[in-house]
Amino acid sequence: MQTLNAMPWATNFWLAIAGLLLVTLVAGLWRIWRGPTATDRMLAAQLFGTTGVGILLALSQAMQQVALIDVALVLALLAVIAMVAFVKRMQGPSS
Amino acid sequence: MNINFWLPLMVLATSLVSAIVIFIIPDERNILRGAFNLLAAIVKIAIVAGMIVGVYYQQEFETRFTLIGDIDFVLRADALSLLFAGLSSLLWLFTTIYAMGYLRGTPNRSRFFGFFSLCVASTMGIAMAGNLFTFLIFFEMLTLSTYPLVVHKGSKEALNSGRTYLIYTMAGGAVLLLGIAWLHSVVGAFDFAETGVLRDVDASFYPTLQIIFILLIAGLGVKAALVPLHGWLPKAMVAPAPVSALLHAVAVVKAGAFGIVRVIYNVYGVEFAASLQLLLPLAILASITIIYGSVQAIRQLDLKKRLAFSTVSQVSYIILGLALFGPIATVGGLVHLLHQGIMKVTLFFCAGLYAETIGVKKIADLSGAGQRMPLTSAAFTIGAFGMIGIPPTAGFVSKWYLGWGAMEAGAPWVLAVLLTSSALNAIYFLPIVHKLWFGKAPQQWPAEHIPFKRFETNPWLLWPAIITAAFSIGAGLLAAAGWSPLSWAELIAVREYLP
Amino acid sequence: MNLAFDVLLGIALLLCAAGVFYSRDLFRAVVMFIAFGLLLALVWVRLDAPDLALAEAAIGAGLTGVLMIDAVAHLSAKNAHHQGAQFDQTGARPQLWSRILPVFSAVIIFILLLGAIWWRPDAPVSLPDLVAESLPESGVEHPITAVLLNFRSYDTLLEIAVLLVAVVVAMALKPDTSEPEAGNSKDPILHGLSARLVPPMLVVGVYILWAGSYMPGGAFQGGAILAAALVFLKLAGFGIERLADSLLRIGLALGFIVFLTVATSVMIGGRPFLTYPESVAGELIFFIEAMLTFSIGLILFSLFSQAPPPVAPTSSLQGEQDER
Amino acid sequence: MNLIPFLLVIPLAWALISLLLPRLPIGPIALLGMLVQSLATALLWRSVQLHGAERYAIGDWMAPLGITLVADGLTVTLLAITALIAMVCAFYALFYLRSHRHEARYFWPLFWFLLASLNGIWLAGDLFNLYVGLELVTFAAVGMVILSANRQTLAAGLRYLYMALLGSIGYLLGVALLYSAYGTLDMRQLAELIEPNWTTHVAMLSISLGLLVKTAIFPFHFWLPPAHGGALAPVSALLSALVVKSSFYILARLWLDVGADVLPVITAQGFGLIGACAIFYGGFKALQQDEIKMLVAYSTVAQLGYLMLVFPLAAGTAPEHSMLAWQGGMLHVLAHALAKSAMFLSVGTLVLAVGSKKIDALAGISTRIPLSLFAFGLAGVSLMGLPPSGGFNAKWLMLQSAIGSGQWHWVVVLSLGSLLTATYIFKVFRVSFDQQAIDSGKGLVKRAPWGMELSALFLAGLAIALGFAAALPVELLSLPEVESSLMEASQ
Repeated sequence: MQTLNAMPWATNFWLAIAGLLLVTLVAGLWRIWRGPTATDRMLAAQLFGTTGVGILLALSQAMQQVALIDVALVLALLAVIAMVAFVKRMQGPSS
Repeated sequence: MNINFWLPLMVLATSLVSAIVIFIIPDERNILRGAFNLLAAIVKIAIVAGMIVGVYYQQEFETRFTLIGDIDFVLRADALSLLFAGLSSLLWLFTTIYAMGYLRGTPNRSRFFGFFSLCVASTMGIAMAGNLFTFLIFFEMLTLSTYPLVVHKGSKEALNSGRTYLIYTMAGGAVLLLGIAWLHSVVGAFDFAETGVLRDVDASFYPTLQIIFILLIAGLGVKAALVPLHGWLPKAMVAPAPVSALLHAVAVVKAGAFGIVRVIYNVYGVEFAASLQLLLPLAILASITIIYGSVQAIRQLDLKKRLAFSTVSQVSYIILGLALFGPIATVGGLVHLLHQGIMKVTLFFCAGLYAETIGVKKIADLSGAGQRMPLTSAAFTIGAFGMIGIPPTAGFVSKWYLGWGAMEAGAPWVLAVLLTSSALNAIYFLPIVHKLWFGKAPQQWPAEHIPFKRFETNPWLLWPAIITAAFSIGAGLLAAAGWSPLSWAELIAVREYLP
Repeated sequence: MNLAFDVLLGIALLLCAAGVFYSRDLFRAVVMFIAFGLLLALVWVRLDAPDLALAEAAIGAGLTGVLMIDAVAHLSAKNAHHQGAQFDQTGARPQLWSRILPVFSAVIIFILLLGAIWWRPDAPVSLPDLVAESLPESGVEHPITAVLLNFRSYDTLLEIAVLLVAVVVAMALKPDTSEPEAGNSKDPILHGLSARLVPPMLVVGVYILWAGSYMPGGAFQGGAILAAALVFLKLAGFGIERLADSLLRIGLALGFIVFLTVATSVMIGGRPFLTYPESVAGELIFFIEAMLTFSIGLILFSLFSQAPPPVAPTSSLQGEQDER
Repeated sequence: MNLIPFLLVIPLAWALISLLLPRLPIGPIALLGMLVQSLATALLWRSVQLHGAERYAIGDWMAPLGITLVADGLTVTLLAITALIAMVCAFYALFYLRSHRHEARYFWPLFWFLLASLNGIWLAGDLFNLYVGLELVTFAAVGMVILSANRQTLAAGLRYLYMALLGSIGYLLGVALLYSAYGTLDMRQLAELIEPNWTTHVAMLSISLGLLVKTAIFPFHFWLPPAHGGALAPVSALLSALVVKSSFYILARLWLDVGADVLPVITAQGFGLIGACAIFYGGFKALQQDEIKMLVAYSTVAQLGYLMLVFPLAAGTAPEHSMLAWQGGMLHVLAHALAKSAMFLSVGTLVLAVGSKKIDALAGISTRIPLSLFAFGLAGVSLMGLPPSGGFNAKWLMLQSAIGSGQWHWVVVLSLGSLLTATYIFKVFRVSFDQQAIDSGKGLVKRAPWGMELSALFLAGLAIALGFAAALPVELLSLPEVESSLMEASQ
């Protein structure tokens, strides 16, 4: 398995970045709960997607796992689909 | 694997196969069904007769194969089983003839005769079962195959009686199963054997064996209508007359009594049972049943109901005879198994005849029926005399031996029971007889169904009654003959007491 | 730092789960669930299971979210027909016990499990070591793929059967006569978006399949991405669900057919069931995986597309939501 | 050539045929497949009977790396009963599905997948493989329940699905714990390694609860009656006869092969207690039903309770009583499978003939559709545990075990349970003998296809015949010594 070389301090650094992003994610959770409109919630979910990509990339550095980049890639590509479904199904054809 | 292996199975098969065939025959094909049914009955009688001769000359008839583990399925013809099998196969023939006449023109005949045959098949199985396990199989099969007969009319009353019947008999079956399973776990698998098989059991098991005995008798006592387990019997009177005849004389009640015989003689052994102090309570219970049944019979105004309580009383004579612990009483009990069957079947045939011909069901309405139906009434009178025990009927023979046996066994109180019972029998039968012959006939019978030219009623119904009545006199008159039921019962008693 | 991150992640996950569970508004619960899926993928990452993270990301982002949004749309469309029916009122107000009981049992289960893990004996057999030992004979380099497609390929075969059964059931539930989706006009924005997004999705799907033989990835993840691409196309208004029925069935079953055929035909050489000849094991596994990817993609997509589309997208949902 | 994989390959292949070639007459083809399947099963049975148990390493990977299939006496017995009942159900379905066109198209693929998964479970020697098998069983079974796709069956099917998935989670959790503690999923290796400790207990508890949910043991039974009562007749038969037994089988295997020594006796008594509750609760509910299929379905709930009595009778008792209990339990599995499938098939015919699911609608049918009613009755005899029948032999063995080990409370349960069964069986008969209903013109019936009546009668006859031939399976079951010595030799 391929690994990235990193110093111990780098591990902590990337973990801190990931943690920070995770905090914004928890903040996004509050927006999902609070709403008030469905669109607010959906947009918060989109934020999750983007932030998730960031966290994954940071973790891939921290944990020295190349495979996580693939996960991030997949997440980035597919995150849009839920949004499309939301637009198509919930908003009606006219909007 | 010779003919002796197959014969017991064939006895069973004659009625089992005929049951299946009859189920398939359409309702309208009366003649085909009747011919087949009678043929099967005659073949069965022939086989049983053959085996009776064989057993007399010490032949062995046994069908055996393993069911599960150490448990075998055993059909065996010994003297005792042939006593019962002979009675059943003989009466099957007459009851079938009677039922064919009785049910003419009513719906669901194929169903009726199918289950009727099944019922007889079960009875045959009970008679020839070689161990308790096999006995149980047919005992439960009997419960199931009689239910459709009890509810045959399909009326609300019949369905309710059917339910009562099931509650009693299924619960009895469960208790019996419990007893058998327990016994099996104490002593393992065993076959019925003359003079019993439990004598060698370790003494520490004696209390257990006593409890098991109570379970077995309770389970069997339901069918034998021992007080207080008799409640289903009067209710089941709603069934058609041939069914009542079957229930009381041939199959159900007798199966219970026969089972008790098996348990006392071939499982525990009469001496061992006596040493466990099991017989005296049983004798007392039987006596109570005898008196109670007679007293109840007096109170009944309906003819069939009175006959039903008379059965409750009479069947316990058999049990009383066994419980007295003595060869003479044994002979009396065993022979009563047969005599009671013949006499009671006669009485039920006649009760059915009265109901069908002139629409009389209440005893009060029977006045003068002897003039309208002399042959029927004669048969009834013979049956009634037999029940009371007036010589020279078969009933006299049984009661004589029972009384003699009681004296021999040192239980004179039984004599008092017998006398009381006979008096009570007379009280509830003689008025009927008196009414029949000396009562004043009404202008109009309640419902005169069948005007017949040559006979007083439908000959299909009449002949069986007359023949069985003749049997009940014959069995009394010729009791000393070598081939009479009495001699056969003596044979059994000798083998039991003098191994 | 590691611990801090994990604790935070755990708390976020629990919050999300609670949000799904206690939300009486269905749509909110669905969005919470999408977020939950993402966090779960992160948890798998932290548990050193990138294969699972990949699968969770592909399924969670591409399929379950869409499926649930679709379901909510179904419900709201259905409820819109009944006057006064509230969108989020699926029943009476939940009883107190029905809220407390799950928490209570969760706590008990948690305690039991904690004990079970705390006092866990050391495994006398180490399967990962055995896998590593036998890896050279398996035909692939990635241990997970070796387990799934070789050591325990029988399990995988049956799992594919499970998927196939699921899609058969979905087909059985579809009414014989289903109308084409209403309002299926091709949206220019979506059309353009799909032209840019679908090709990279397909490429990534194939890449993930290919990567499976030496690193995290494989048929299931690849298939999930493929399915997501198909779902996207359907949402964008391409009528791809109207494949000929028999063709679709063959496509759905292709992976399973190939898998079963290979599994059985190796027995001709006297080998046990599912024993690949060592010389061609790698090639056979890749071939099977490729077919499986294709079929899994179709199966997952079919599970989505077999459902009839919502009757009429409602704006009542929007209005009702805005009132809060 | 070893037959074991073919027991899986044949149904899977036929599943594909029925799925991909729906235009072919897949019903008759299925019957052909069942013949092939039965032949393979019979050959395997014979081989095990002659040579003892067989183990089969899939992919030539030895456990714990690979998955091992095991064919011992119990396995081949269950394989045989599965093939037998499935064949009769398939035959029945040929006639039955004529009136269900839409369902017929998807019935056969699901039927074959179900068969494959059941065979997979009987053969599995690996805990995770069992999980996969359970999943396949669940999906195929749920699919078959909701085939007719009306509101009731959908609701019942979904509830079934959720409960089954819940059960799966419990099972999987336990398996994961066992794996992490002992490093293997192979049941035989696990049996050697397992020790009584907290992890083992939690794992076994979790597994047991999961499997109890899937087996619909009281108080987790509530999903079963609507699912089994609402499905098509051949589906109900397969579900009640075989599917619920699959999870019980795993539970029994785990206790018999793996956990017999590590589990406290109190657990076994607890299992017996819920079994007793199931017997009485299921019986009373069956008595209250006014739809005949629901009556039969609740009867399944009750009958499954008897299976749970095996645990207290077998755990912590003397070896001979333990053996009797296992034999009785397994015989009960067989007897109930035959009787209940016969019952559902005959009820299906009756419902089709009178055009109503109500018990009252059966008034006076005793002479109209006698064969089906007779089949119902014979099956009832076995369920009531009356002799001679498979059900009786099972009850007898259990009674022997209970009396022998002095556990009188289970004797009482066994006895009363049979009486309760009799009450609800005869509830149907009582109605069928109602002559007044015939006279009043009710109970007009259509003719039932002969094939349907015959199928039910055949299975019911087998349930009775098992009363005479019980020695055959019981002897196969009681060959553990032969099995283990052969297994050692093959290593």
